[in-house]
Amino acid sequence: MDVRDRIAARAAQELRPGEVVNLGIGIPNRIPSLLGHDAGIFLHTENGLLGVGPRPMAGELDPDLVDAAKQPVTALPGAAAFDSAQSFAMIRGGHVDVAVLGALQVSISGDVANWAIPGRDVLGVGGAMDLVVGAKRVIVTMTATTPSGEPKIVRECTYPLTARGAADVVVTELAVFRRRDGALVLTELLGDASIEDVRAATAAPFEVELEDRRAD
Amino acid sequence: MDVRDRIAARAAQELRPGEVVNLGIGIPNRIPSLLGHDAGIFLHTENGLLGVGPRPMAGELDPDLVDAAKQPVTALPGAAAFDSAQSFAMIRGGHVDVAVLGALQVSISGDVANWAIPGRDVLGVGGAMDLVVGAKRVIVTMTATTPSGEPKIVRECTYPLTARGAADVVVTELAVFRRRDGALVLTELLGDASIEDVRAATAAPFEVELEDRRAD
Amino acid sequence: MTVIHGPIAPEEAVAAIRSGDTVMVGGFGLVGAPLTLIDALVEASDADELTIISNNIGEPGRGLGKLLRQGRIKRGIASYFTSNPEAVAAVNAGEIEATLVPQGTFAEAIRAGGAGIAGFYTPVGAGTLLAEGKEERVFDGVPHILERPLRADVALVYAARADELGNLWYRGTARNFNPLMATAARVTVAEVGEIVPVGAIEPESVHTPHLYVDALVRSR
Amino acid sequence: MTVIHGPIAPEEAVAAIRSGDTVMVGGFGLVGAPLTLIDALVEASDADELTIISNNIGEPGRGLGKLLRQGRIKRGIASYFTSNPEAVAAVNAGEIEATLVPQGTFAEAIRAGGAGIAGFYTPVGAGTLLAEGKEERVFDGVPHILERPLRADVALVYAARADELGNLWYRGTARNFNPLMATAARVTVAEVGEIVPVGAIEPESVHTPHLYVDALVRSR
Repeated sequence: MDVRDRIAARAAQELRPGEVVNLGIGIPNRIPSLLGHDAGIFLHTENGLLGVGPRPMAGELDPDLVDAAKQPVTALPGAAAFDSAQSFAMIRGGHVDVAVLGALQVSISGDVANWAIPGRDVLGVGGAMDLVVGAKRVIVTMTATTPSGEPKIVRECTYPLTARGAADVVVTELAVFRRRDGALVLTELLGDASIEDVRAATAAPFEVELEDRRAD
Repeated sequence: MDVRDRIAARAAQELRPGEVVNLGIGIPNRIPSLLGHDAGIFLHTENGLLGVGPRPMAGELDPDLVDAAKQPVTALPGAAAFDSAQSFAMIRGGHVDVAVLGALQVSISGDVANWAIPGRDVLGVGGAMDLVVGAKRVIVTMTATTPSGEPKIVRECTYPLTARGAADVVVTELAVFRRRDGALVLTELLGDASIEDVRAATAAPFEVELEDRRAD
Repeated sequence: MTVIHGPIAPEEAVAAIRSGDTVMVGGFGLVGAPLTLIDALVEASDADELTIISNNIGEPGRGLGKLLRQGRIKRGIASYFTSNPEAVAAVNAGEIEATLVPQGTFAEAIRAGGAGIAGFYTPVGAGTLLAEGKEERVFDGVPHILERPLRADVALVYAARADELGNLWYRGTARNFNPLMATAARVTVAEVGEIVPVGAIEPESVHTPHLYVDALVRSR
Repeated sequence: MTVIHGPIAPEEAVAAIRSGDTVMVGGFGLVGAPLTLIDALVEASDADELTIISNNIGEPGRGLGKLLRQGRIKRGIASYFTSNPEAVAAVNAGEIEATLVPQGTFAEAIRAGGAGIAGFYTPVGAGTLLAEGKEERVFDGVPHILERPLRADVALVYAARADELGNLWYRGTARNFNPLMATAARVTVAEVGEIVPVGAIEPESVHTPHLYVDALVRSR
């Protein structure tokens, strides 16, 4: 299994039936195909649809139905369409249960940087800030390090912030962290990663409170 | 013709085809039956309907269709229903062309007092303030004096204000006033009223700029 | 969150309301008011010291007027208490506290409560009795006042139609404050005239998406 | 105000736009964008020095991307310039000014512009680059920033369906910013897929009531 699929699969286990979930571009977008049909999750896309269904079959493409990545989607029975103010009212008002998103950096206190690289690419923010601030639970999915080996979990973000203290859960290919009392804590090792592996891939000290993995 | 009907009839002449009009309780509510069917006016009621039609016939009463006075109405073809936040967004945002309303007092600078009597009855404001502030044009319809003979156009309102400088036109049974450069000016005498009659029924000095009455 | 498995009894639904709670109740007068839920609150609940956010406090002995007669309302937030003379009398006798809000501000504040907006500036009410104690600020030469959002523990709303997921559709002027209140409470209970299968309300016709609705109750 | 007598030509509609104007353009990317009106603005109008308020500045050579290539955009207010690399290049070259706004704030500010709200406090963006120059204020322990409304001279929107009065109905995710922009401009022109008789859209299904719409144009 591809490393990004493994991260997506572990993040998917955080979702509970009945929850309204917004999925970001990248790793989070791999979650739908990993979820069972009976997962009971309702997908929200900030461009105005609750009840996002699978990609359309060839020949069934509807140009009026896209997701936030502007890719074609379908609407499930029971879907609701709404304007952007209503959509972000849902997000900002705390009615979206979970946002799963990618990040460039996450600080050990849960600050998230996921929209811009300093000095360039500060011209697109989209709904990133709204989602990170508004969703009841924010799950960050990312590889532990950049392609060049720099840890993405850091003491303080050096990339432009999306929001402070916003990450509730961080899932990498090595580990799951949860924010407790304002700091990310290592709660689970993934695959055959050791605590030392995680420390080596993390640019900040952290507490360890390993939990039994629930059976599922 | 009843004095209130005469006031309503004169106020109705201020309305132009295509305008969206909100009518208050009392004299303004007499306007619909005085308007021709081809007047081309669109009636808005702040409880959530644009395109208010006549009162329903007996046996056609729809409990889900009422006006702001909670009286049964009909919806004309092309009517739109909306929630209260949208309805007041229309009002506050300046999308309702005209509000015609009653008042207890209007000051010579156009301040309107139409929702409360000092010391009692300060428990119901409804949409009065929103309408007086938000409508593009505010037409006040009222008898020139109270039943006990007190003028209703005054130097300064002694009743609790609805909004400052809001009345654009005031129609009584004696006269039409228009607000120009921040002050009400007498522009038209009604019935057989003289300027002296109007002065006697008005508790503030005012300018006189009589206009030819348009033919209609 | 959406976990609705068929309608529940109104008595069960109002058990979510505890003494001291703030409760939003939809309706413009009795039009679009959740009368079955109000009756259940009157008859099957002991919760008192309630703060009621509703455009009116019912009419004498009708709708919220029943709850008023029981002496269970501590405070009302409304735009028009006057439609129930018993509410006016209760305020004047000091039996309930009254907060009067212009109707558009009332609607906007509930919307803000549901939309995560911490405050907004409106010109409505500036310079009047109803601006007392509120911050004033001039924008573009026009005085505005700062209004804060309204939120509740429980919202009781009425819709003509729901699907089995809890998507709501309102009819005519029975919509009024209901869709706003549905967004602004910890728990939203929707009383509905009918429940249709999932998919029977087209996506574009959903007025209140199901994520706002925690339970459905059928009108009696 | 509603005085619509049938659809007008797109070239006539865009004549409302003058040099130096602020123009809102609906759509999320090209979905729900009024492409016929944009083409008319590109081909049949000389207006330049425009401020464009739109979630994106089109795509390279498509939608607003055509207007960008003509050098007629002075400033863009958007949440995502990045979808058009030519817009990014134009900003970086100093050819256009860019104001980046979080998408929810962008939507809410347009709604505020149409709703007569002079400002609102949102937690979104507080403490970030995008809060620079904005007033910060803490409510209930959470930093918020004050956002001001967005308004325009002309709004160009797209709806799948209109009736002859100008009531609009949007389909699926082509709704997005269109209903908001329709409320926030001095003049609103709606490009529509079809025009149906008055009464063919039921009152509960009207998304944009006709009082917001000044002219209708058919999609080509």
